[in-house]
Amino acid sequence: MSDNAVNITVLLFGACREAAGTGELRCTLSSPATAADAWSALKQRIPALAQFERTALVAVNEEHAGLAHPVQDGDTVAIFPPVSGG
Amino acid sequence: MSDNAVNITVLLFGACREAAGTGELRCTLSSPATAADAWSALKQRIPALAQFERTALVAVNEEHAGLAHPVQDGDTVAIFPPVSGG
Amino acid sequence: MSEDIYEITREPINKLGLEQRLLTGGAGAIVTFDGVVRDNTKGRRVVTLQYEAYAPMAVKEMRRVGEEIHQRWPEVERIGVIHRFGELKISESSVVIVVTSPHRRVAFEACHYAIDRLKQTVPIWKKEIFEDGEEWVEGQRPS
Amino acid sequence: MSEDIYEITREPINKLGLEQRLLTGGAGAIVTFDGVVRDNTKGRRVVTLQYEAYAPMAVKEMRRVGEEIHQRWPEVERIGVIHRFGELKISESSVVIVVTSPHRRVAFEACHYAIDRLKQTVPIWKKEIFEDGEEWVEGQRPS
Repeated sequence: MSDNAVNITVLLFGACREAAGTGELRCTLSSPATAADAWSALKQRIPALAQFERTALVAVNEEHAGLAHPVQDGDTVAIFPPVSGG
Repeated sequence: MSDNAVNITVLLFGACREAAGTGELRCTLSSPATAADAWSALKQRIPALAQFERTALVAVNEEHAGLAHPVQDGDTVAIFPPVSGG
Repeated sequence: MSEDIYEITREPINKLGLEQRLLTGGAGAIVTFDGVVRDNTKGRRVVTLQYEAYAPMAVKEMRRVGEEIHQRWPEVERIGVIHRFGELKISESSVVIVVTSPHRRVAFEACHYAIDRLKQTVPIWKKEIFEDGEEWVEGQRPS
Repeated sequence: MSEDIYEITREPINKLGLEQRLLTGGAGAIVTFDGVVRDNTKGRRVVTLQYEAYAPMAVKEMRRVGEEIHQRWPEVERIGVIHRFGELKISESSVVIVVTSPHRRVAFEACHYAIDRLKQTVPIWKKEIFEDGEEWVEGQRPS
Protein backbone atom coordinates (compact mmCIF):
# COMPACT_ATOMS: atom_id res chain seq x y z
CA MET A 1 0.00 0.00 0.00
CA SER A 2 1.75 3.17 -1.18
CA ASP A 3 1.84 6.36 0.83
CA ASN A 4 -0.66 8.09 -1.38
CA ALA A 5 -3.13 5.23 -1.70
CA VAL A 6 -6.65 6.07 -0.49
CA ASN A 7 -8.50 2.88 0.32
CA ILE A 8 -12.21 3.37 0.69
CA THR A 9 -15.33 1.31 1.19
CA VAL A 10 -18.12 2.02 -1.29
CA LEU A 11 -21.71 1.30 -0.34
CA LEU A 12 -24.49 1.19 -2.92
CA PHE A 13 -28.21 1.39 -2.22
CA GLY A 14 -31.54 1.05 -3.97
CA ALA A 15 -31.53 0.99 -7.76
CA CYS A 16 -27.75 1.62 -7.73
CA ARG A 17 -27.15 -1.49 -5.65
CA GLU A 18 -29.47 -3.49 -7.85
CA ALA A 19 -27.81 -2.35 -11.10
CA ALA A 20 -24.35 -3.05 -9.68
CA GLY A 21 -25.32 -6.46 -8.38
CA THR A 22 -23.58 -5.66 -5.08
CA GLY A 23 -24.08 -3.36 -2.13
CA GLU A 24 -20.48 -3.04 -0.98
CA LEU A 25 -17.01 -2.99 -2.51
CA ARG A 26 -13.48 -1.71 -1.82
CA CYS A 27 -11.78 0.79 -4.04
CA THR A 28 -8.32 2.37 -4.11
CA LEU A 29 -7.83 5.96 -5.26
CA SER A 30 -4.74 8.18 -5.38
CA SER A 31 -4.35 10.98 -2.88
CA PRO A 32 -5.66 13.65 -2.85
CA ALA A 33 -9.04 12.18 -3.75
CA THR A 34 -12.60 13.52 -3.88
CA ALA A 35 -16.04 11.95 -4.09
CA ALA A 36 -15.88 12.63 -7.84
CA ASP A 37 -12.81 10.43 -8.10
CA ALA A 38 -14.61 7.66 -6.28
CA TRP A 39 -17.47 7.95 -8.78
CA SER A 40 -15.07 7.78 -11.73
CA ALA A 41 -13.34 4.68 -10.43
CA LEU A 42 -16.68 3.07 -9.75
CA LYS A 43 -18.09 3.72 -13.21
CA GLN A 44 -15.02 2.21 -14.80
CA ARG A 45 -15.43 -0.90 -12.73
CA ILE A 46 -19.22 -1.12 -13.06
CA PRO A 47 -20.42 0.48 -16.30
CA ALA A 48 -24.06 -0.17 -15.34
CA LEU A 49 -23.75 2.64 -12.79
CA ALA A 50 -23.18 5.29 -15.45
CA GLN A 51 -26.96 5.66 -15.89
CA PHE A 52 -27.15 7.13 -12.37
CA GLU A 53 -24.39 9.70 -12.88
CA ARG A 54 -26.73 12.67 -13.15
CA THR A 55 -29.17 11.69 -10.43
CA ALA A 56 -27.25 9.79 -7.76
CA LEU A 57 -26.33 11.34 -4.43
CA VAL A 58 -23.18 10.82 -2.42
CA ALA A 59 -22.51 10.52 1.28
CA VAL A 60 -19.06 10.43 2.85
CA ASN A 61 -18.90 8.79 6.26
CA GLU A 62 -22.69 8.90 6.64
CA GLU A 63 -23.03 12.60 5.80
CA HIS A 64 -24.52 14.01 2.59
CA ALA A 65 -21.64 15.37 0.49
CA GLY A 66 -20.98 17.11 -2.81
CA LEU A 67 -18.71 15.66 -5.53
CA ALA A 68 -15.90 17.98 -4.46
CA HIS A 69 -15.89 16.54 -0.96
CA PRO A 70 -12.44 15.15 -0.05
CA VAL A 71 -12.12 11.42 0.50
CA GLN A 72 -9.47 10.03 2.79
CA ASP A 73 -7.99 6.66 3.47
CA GLY A 74 -10.47 4.55 5.42
CA ASP A 75 -13.52 6.60 4.46
CA THR A 76 -16.88 5.11 3.54
CA VAL A 77 -18.47 6.55 0.42
CA ALA A 78 -22.12 5.76 -0.21
CA ILE A 79 -23.78 6.23 -3.57
CA PHE A 80 -27.53 6.10 -3.95
CA PRO A 81 -30.56 7.46 -5.83
CA PRO A 82 -32.57 10.36 -4.37
CA VAL A 83 -34.21 9.07 -1.21
CA SER A 84 -37.81 7.84 -1.30
CA GLY A 85 -38.60 6.64 2.20
CA GLY A 86 -41.68 7.39 4.24
CA MET B 1 -103.08 21.72 30.50
CA SER B 2 -104.49 24.53 28.40
CA ASP B 3 -104.39 24.55 24.60
CA ASN B 4 -101.64 27.09 24.47
CA ALA B 5 -99.35 25.52 27.09
CA VAL B 6 -95.84 24.74 25.86
CA ASN B 7 -94.28 22.15 28.14
CA ILE B 8 -90.56 21.82 27.69
CA THR B 9 -87.61 20.02 29.23
CA VAL B 10 -84.71 22.25 30.16
CA LEU B 11 -81.19 20.79 30.38
CA LEU B 12 -78.33 22.65 32.02
CA PHE B 13 -74.63 21.88 31.61
CA GLY B 14 -71.26 22.88 33.01
CA ALA B 15 -71.13 26.00 35.14
CA CYS B 16 -74.85 26.63 34.46
CA ARG B 17 -75.79 23.23 35.87
CA GLU B 18 -73.56 23.77 38.84
CA ALA B 19 -74.96 27.23 39.61
CA ALA B 20 -78.52 25.96 39.27
CA GLY B 21 -77.89 22.91 41.43
CA THR B 22 -79.68 20.75 38.87
CA GLY B 23 -79.15 19.51 35.33
CA GLU B 24 -82.74 19.02 34.28
CA LEU B 25 -86.14 20.60 34.93
CA ARG B 26 -89.59 21.02 33.36
CA CYS B 27 -90.98 24.35 32.44
CA THR B 28 -94.30 25.56 31.01
CA LEU B 29 -94.45 28.53 28.65
CA SER B 30 -97.36 30.11 26.75
CA SER B 31 -97.64 29.59 23.00
CA PRO B 32 -96.10 30.93 20.83
CA ALA B 33 -92.80 30.60 22.69
CA THR B 34 -89.16 31.15 21.81
CA ALA B 35 -85.84 30.20 23.36
CA ALA B 36 -85.78 33.71 24.87
CA ASP B 37 -89.03 32.96 26.70
CA ALA B 38 -87.52 29.78 28.10
CA TRP B 39 -84.56 31.79 29.36
CA SER B 40 -86.85 34.37 31.03
CA ALA B 41 -88.85 31.70 32.80
CA LEU B 42 -85.70 29.98 33.89
CA LYS B 43 -84.08 33.10 35.34
CA GLN B 44 -87.20 33.84 37.34
CA ARG B 45 -87.14 30.39 38.80
CA ILE B 46 -83.37 30.22 39.33
CA PRO B 47 -81.91 33.71 39.86
CA ALA B 48 -78.35 32.27 40.02
CA LEU B 49 -78.55 31.71 36.27
CA ALA B 50 -78.79 35.42 35.50
CA GLN B 51 -74.98 35.69 35.60
CA PHE B 52 -74.85 33.55 32.44
CA GLU B 53 -77.33 35.58 30.45
CA ARG B 54 -74.77 37.27 28.24
CA THR B 55 -72.54 34.30 27.64
CA ALA B 56 -74.70 31.19 27.68
CA LEU B 57 -75.63 29.33 24.50
CA VAL B 58 -78.90 27.64 23.69
CA ALA B 59 -79.75 24.45 21.84
CA VAL B 60 -83.25 23.36 20.91
CA ASN B 61 -83.69 19.64 20.36
CA GLU B 62 -79.92 19.09 20.23
CA GLU B 63 -79.27 21.80 17.64
CA HIS B 64 -77.54 25.11 18.31
CA ALA B 65 -80.21 27.83 18.23
CA GLY B 66 -80.58 31.59 18.57
CA LEU B 67 -82.83 33.22 21.17
CA ALA B 68 -85.49 33.85 18.53
CA HIS B 69 -85.77 30.14 17.80
CA PRO B 70 -89.36 28.89 18.29
CA VAL B 71 -89.97 26.41 21.09
CA GLN B 72 -92.83 23.96 20.87
CA ASP B 73 -94.61 21.65 23.22
CA GLY B 74 -92.39 18.67 24.01
CA ASP B 75 -89.14 20.37 22.96
CA THR B 76 -85.88 20.04 24.84
CA VAL B 77 -84.06 23.31 25.47
CA ALA B 78 -80.46 23.10 26.61
CA ILE B 79 -78.62 26.03 28.17
CA PHE B 80 -74.86 25.96 28.63
CA PRO B 81 -71.66 28.03 28.67
CA PRO B 82 -69.49 28.25 25.54
CA VAL B 83 -68.10 24.78 24.92
CA SER B 84 -64.61 23.90 26.15
CA GLY B 85 -64.08 20.27 25.23
CA GLY B 86 -61.03 18.76 23.65
CA MET C 1 -69.42 8.11 4.93
CA SER C 2 -71.20 5.57 7.09
CA GLU C 3 -67.90 3.96 8.11
CA ASP C 4 -66.79 7.03 10.04
CA ILE C 5 -66.84 6.73 13.84
CA TYR C 6 -68.17 9.30 16.32
CA GLU C 7 -68.42 8.30 19.96
CA ILE C 8 -68.69 9.65 23.49
CA THR C 9 -67.52 7.35 26.24
CA ARG C 10 -66.77 7.21 29.95
CA GLU C 11 -64.13 4.49 29.40
CA PRO C 12 -60.47 5.03 28.43
CA ILE C 13 -60.22 5.57 24.67
CA ASN C 14 -58.90 2.65 22.63
CA LYS C 15 -56.78 4.65 20.23
CA LEU C 16 -55.14 1.78 18.37
CA GLY C 17 -58.50 0.05 18.08
CA LEU C 18 -60.03 3.21 16.59
CA GLU C 19 -57.25 3.43 14.01
CA GLN C 20 -57.66 -0.21 13.07
CA ARG C 21 -61.42 0.14 12.68
CA LEU C 22 -60.83 2.99 10.21
CA LEU C 23 -58.02 1.50 8.15
CA THR C 24 -58.74 0.72 4.50
CA GLY C 25 -56.47 -0.44 1.69
CA GLY C 26 -56.66 2.97 0.02
CA ALA C 27 -55.14 4.74 3.02
CA GLY C 28 -51.49 5.77 2.82
CA ALA C 29 -51.51 8.25 5.70
CA ILE C 30 -53.06 8.12 9.16
CA VAL C 31 -52.87 11.33 11.17
CA THR C 32 -53.98 11.10 14.78
CA PHE C 33 -54.57 13.86 17.28
CA ASP C 34 -54.61 12.77 20.90
CA GLY C 35 -55.54 15.39 23.48
CA VAL C 36 -54.14 14.44 26.88
CA VAL C 37 -54.51 15.97 30.31
CA ARG C 38 -51.58 18.31 30.98
CA ASP C 39 -50.14 18.51 34.49
CA ASN C 40 -50.43 22.30 34.63
CA THR C 41 -52.31 25.30 33.31
CA LYS C 42 -50.14 28.38 33.10
CA GLY C 43 -47.90 26.88 35.75
CA ARG C 44 -50.69 26.01 38.19
CA ARG C 45 -50.60 22.32 39.10
CA VAL C 46 -53.55 20.31 37.80
CA VAL C 47 -54.72 17.24 39.73
CA THR C 48 -57.54 15.96 37.48
CA LEU C 49 -59.85 17.21 34.78
CA GLN C 50 -63.61 16.66 34.86
CA TYR C 51 -65.37 16.46 31.52
CA GLU C 52 -69.11 16.86 31.13
CA ALA C 53 -70.89 16.19 27.83
CA TYR C 54 -74.32 16.72 26.35
CA ALA C 55 -73.81 13.32 24.80
CA PRO C 56 -76.45 12.94 22.08
CA MET C 57 -75.89 16.48 20.81
CA ALA C 58 -72.11 16.06 21.03
CA VAL C 59 -72.24 13.02 18.75
CA LYS C 60 -74.42 14.94 16.28
CA GLU C 61 -72.01 17.87 16.25
CA MET C 62 -69.00 15.60 15.85
CA ARG C 63 -70.70 13.97 12.88
CA ARG C 64 -71.39 17.42 11.43
CA VAL C 65 -67.70 18.33 11.67
CA GLY C 66 -66.94 15.09 9.85
CA GLU C 67 -69.38 15.98 7.07
CA GLU C 68 -67.74 19.38 6.68
CA ILE C 69 -64.38 17.66 6.33
CA HIS C 70 -65.52 15.23 3.65
CA GLN C 71 -66.93 18.15 1.68
CA ARG C 72 -63.84 20.26 2.04
CA TRP C 73 -61.29 17.48 1.50
CA PRO C 74 -62.96 14.88 -0.74
CA GLU C 75 -59.75 12.84 -0.71
CA VAL C 76 -60.21 11.96 2.98
CA GLU C 77 -61.00 8.28 3.41
CA ARG C 78 -62.21 7.91 7.01
CA ILE C 79 -62.69 10.02 10.12
CA GLY C 80 -62.92 8.80 13.69
CA VAL C 81 -63.59 10.91 16.77
CA ILE C 82 -63.92 9.59 20.31
CA HIS C 83 -64.35 12.01 23.22
CA ARG C 84 -64.21 10.82 26.78
CA PHE C 85 -66.09 12.30 29.73
CA GLY C 86 -65.94 11.89 33.50
CA GLU C 87 -62.84 12.35 35.63
CA LEU C 88 -59.47 12.10 33.87
CA LYS C 89 -55.98 11.84 35.34
CA ILE C 90 -52.79 13.47 34.06
CA SER C 91 -51.69 12.03 30.68
CA GLU C 92 -55.04 10.34 30.04
CA SER C 93 -56.61 11.02 26.65
CA SER C 94 -59.72 13.20 26.57
CA VAL C 95 -60.18 13.13 22.81
CA VAL C 96 -58.71 11.17 19.93
CA ILE C 97 -59.25 12.16 16.30
CA VAL C 98 -58.05 9.98 13.43
CA VAL C 99 -58.10 10.93 9.76
CA THR C 100 -56.96 8.63 6.97
CA SER C 101 -56.31 9.53 3.34
CA PRO C 102 -54.22 8.32 0.41
CA HIS C 103 -51.68 11.13 0.91
CA ARG C 104 -50.42 12.91 3.99
CA ARG C 105 -51.15 16.60 3.48
CA VAL C 106 -54.90 16.22 3.41
CA ALA C 107 -54.84 14.00 6.50
CA PHE C 108 -52.85 16.61 8.45
CA GLU C 109 -55.07 19.49 7.38
CA ALA C 110 -58.31 17.67 8.02
CA CYS C 111 -57.26 16.34 11.43
CA HIS C 112 -56.14 19.79 12.57
CA TYR C 113 -59.41 21.28 11.31
CA ALA C 114 -61.39 18.60 13.14
CA ILE C 115 -59.99 19.40 16.58
CA ASP C 116 -60.29 23.16 16.02
CA ARG C 117 -63.97 22.79 15.03
CA LEU C 118 -64.69 20.32 17.80
CA LYS C 119 -63.55 22.88 20.34
CA GLN C 120 -65.93 25.44 18.85
CA THR C 121 -69.13 23.48 18.39
CA VAL C 122 -69.23 20.20 20.29
CA PRO C 123 -71.10 20.56 23.62
CA ILE C 124 -68.52 19.32 26.11
CA TRP C 125 -67.16 21.24 29.08
CA LYS C 126 -64.19 20.73 31.34
CA LYS C 127 -63.35 21.75 34.84
CA GLU C 128 -59.81 21.87 36.11
CA ILE C 129 -59.27 20.50 39.60
CA PHE C 130 -56.19 22.13 41.10
CA GLU C 131 -54.49 21.29 44.35
CA ASP C 132 -56.05 24.40 45.84
CA GLY C 133 -59.36 24.87 44.07
CA GLU C 134 -61.28 24.20 40.89
CA GLU C 135 -62.34 26.15 37.84
CA TRP C 136 -64.44 25.68 34.73
CA VAL C 137 -62.38 26.25 31.60
CA GLU C 138 -63.89 29.16 29.70
CA GLY C 139 -64.78 28.43 26.09
CA GLN C 140 -64.99 31.04 23.35
CA ARG C 141 -68.45 32.33 22.54
CA PRO C 142 -68.89 31.85 18.77
CA SER C 143 -68.85 35.24 17.02
CA MET D 1 -33.34 16.40 23.82
CA SER D 2 -31.86 13.07 24.80
CA GLU D 3 -35.32 11.62 25.43
CA ASP D 4 -36.27 11.77 21.76
CA ILE D 5 -36.40 8.46 19.91
CA TYR D 6 -34.98 7.70 16.45
CA GLU D 7 -34.97 4.12 15.26
CA ILE D 8 -34.74 1.91 12.20
CA THR D 9 -36.19 -1.57 12.53
CA ARG D 10 -37.11 -4.65 10.56
CA GLU D 11 -39.91 -5.51 13.02
CA PRO D 12 -43.49 -4.12 12.95
CA ILE D 13 -43.54 -0.68 14.58
CA ASN D 14 -45.00 -0.49 18.08
CA LYS D 15 -46.86 2.77 17.65
CA LEU D 16 -48.63 2.86 21.00
CA GLY D 17 -45.40 1.90 22.75
CA LEU D 18 -43.59 4.76 21.02
CA GLU D 19 -46.23 7.23 22.15
CA GLN D 20 -46.06 5.97 25.69
CA ARG D 21 -42.27 6.22 25.80
CA LEU D 22 -42.54 9.88 24.76
CA LEU D 23 -45.38 10.98 27.02
CA THR D 24 -44.56 13.53 29.72
CA GLY D 25 -46.79 15.41 32.16
CA GLY D 26 -46.26 18.65 30.27
CA ALA D 27 -47.76 17.26 27.06
CA GLY D 28 -51.31 18.27 26.16
CA ALA D 29 -51.22 17.24 22.50
CA ILE D 30 -49.82 14.18 20.76
CA VAL D 31 -49.85 14.29 16.97
CA THR D 32 -48.91 11.08 15.21
CA PHE D 33 -48.22 10.48 11.54
CA ASP D 34 -48.42 6.87 10.44
CA GLY D 35 -47.40 6.09 6.87
CA VAL D 36 -49.00 2.84 5.73
CA VAL D 37 -48.66 0.81 2.56
CA ARG D 38 -51.44 1.75 0.13
CA ASP D 39 -53.00 -0.93 -2.04
CA ASN D 40 -52.43 1.02 -5.26
CA THR D 41 -50.25 3.63 -6.94
CA LYS D 42 -52.18 5.66 -9.48
CA GLY D 43 -54.62 2.81 -9.80
CA ARG D 44 -52.01 0.09 -10.31
CA ARG D 45 -52.44 -2.70 -7.76
CA VAL D 46 -49.59 -2.93 -5.24
CA VAL D 47 -48.76 -6.34 -3.71
CA THR D 48 -45.96 -5.39 -1.28
CA LEU D 49 -43.43 -2.63 -0.72
CA GLN D 50 -39.74 -3.30 -0.16
CA TYR D 51 -37.86 -0.77 1.94
CA GLU D 52 -34.09 -0.52 1.98
CA ALA D 53 -32.24 1.71 4.45
CA TYR D 54 -28.71 2.97 4.98
CA ALA D 55 -29.41 2.41 8.63
CA PRO D 56 -26.69 4.27 10.58
CA MET D 57 -26.92 7.32 8.32
CA ALA D 58 -30.72 7.19 8.38
CA VAL D 59 -30.75 7.40 12.17
CA LYS D 60 -28.32 10.34 12.05
CA GLU D 61 -30.48 12.18 9.52
CA MET D 62 -33.64 11.50 11.51
CA ARG D 63 -31.95 12.94 14.58
CA ARG D 64 -30.93 15.99 12.53
CA VAL D 65 -34.55 16.57 11.50
CA GLY D 66 -35.48 16.36 15.18
CA GLU D 67 -32.87 18.98 16.08
CA GLU D 68 -34.22 21.31 13.39
CA ILE D 69 -37.69 20.90 14.88
CA HIS D 70 -36.65 21.70 18.43
CA GLN D 71 -34.93 24.85 17.15
CA ARG D 72 -37.86 25.94 15.06
CA TRP D 73 -40.58 25.06 17.57
CA PRO D 74 -39.03 25.34 21.05
CA GLU D 75 -42.38 24.45 22.59
CA VAL D 76 -42.15 20.87 21.30
CA GLU D 77 -41.66 18.41 24.16
CA ARG D 78 -40.65 15.14 22.52
CA ILE D 79 -40.13 13.68 19.05
CA GLY D 80 -40.15 10.03 18.10
CA VAL D 81 -39.44 8.58 14.67
CA ILE D 82 -39.36 4.87 13.80
CA HIS D 83 -38.87 3.75 10.21
CA ARG D 84 -39.25 0.16 9.20
CA PHE D 85 -37.40 -1.64 6.42
CA GLY D 86 -37.74 -4.98 4.67
CA GLU D 87 -40.87 -6.26 2.97
CA LEU D 88 -44.17 -4.66 4.03
CA LYS D 89 -47.73 -5.75 3.27
CA ILE D 90 -50.72 -3.54 2.48
CA SER D 91 -51.79 -1.44 5.51
CA GLU D 92 -48.56 -2.10 7.42
CA SER D 93 -46.79 0.97 8.80
CA SER D 94 -43.53 1.99 7.15
CA VAL D 95 -42.92 5.04 9.32
CA VAL D 96 -44.41 6.47 12.50
CA ILE D 97 -43.65 10.00 13.70
CA VAL D 98 -44.88 11.26 17.06
CA VAL D 99 -44.61 14.84 18.31
CA THR D 100 -45.81 15.97 21.72
CA SER D 101 -46.24 19.53 22.96
CA PRO D 102 -48.29 21.46 25.50
CA HIS D 103 -50.63 22.79 22.79
CA ARG D 104 -51.87 21.31 19.56
CA ARG D 105 -50.84 23.71 16.79
CA VAL D 106 -47.12 23.26 17.28
CA ALA D 107 -47.48 19.49 17.42
CA PHE D 108 -49.35 19.46 14.10
CA GLU D 109 -46.86 21.75 12.38
CA ALA D 110 -43.79 19.97 13.68
CA CYS D 111 -45.10 16.49 12.86
CA HIS D 112 -45.99 17.54 9.30
CA TYR D 113 -42.57 19.14 8.89
CA ALA D 114 -40.88 16.00 10.19
CA ILE D 115 -42.35 13.68 7.56
CA ASP D 116 -41.73 16.20 4.76
CA ARG D 117 -38.07 16.53 5.76
CA LEU D 118 -37.64 12.81 6.32
CA LYS D 119 -38.70 12.20 2.73
CA GLN D 120 -36.05 14.66 1.53
CA THR D 121 -33.00 13.71 3.56
CA VAL D 122 -33.24 10.31 5.23
CA PRO D 123 -31.51 7.59 3.16
CA ILE D 124 -34.27 5.07 2.70
CA TRP D 125 -35.61 3.76 -0.61
CA LYS D 126 -38.69 1.84 -1.57
CA LYS D 127 -39.61 -0.45 -4.41
CA GLU D 128 -43.18 -1.17 -5.35
CA ILE D 129 -43.96 -4.78 -6.16
CA PHE D 130 -46.97 -4.89 -8.47
CA GLU D 131 -48.88 -7.92 -9.65
CA ASP D 132 -47.15 -7.55 -13.02
CA GLY D 133 -43.74 -6.09 -12.26
CA GLU D 134 -41.74 -3.97 -9.86
CA GLU D 135 -40.40 -0.45 -9.76
CA TRP D 136 -38.21 1.72 -7.54
CA VAL D 137 -40.08 4.79 -6.37
CA GLU D 138 -38.25 7.84 -7.65
CA GLY D 139 -37.26 10.37 -5.03
CA GLN D 140 -36.72 14.05 -5.67
CA ARG D 141 -33.14 15.18 -6.13
CA PRO D 142 -32.60 18.01 -3.63
CA SER D 143 -32.30 21.35 -5.47
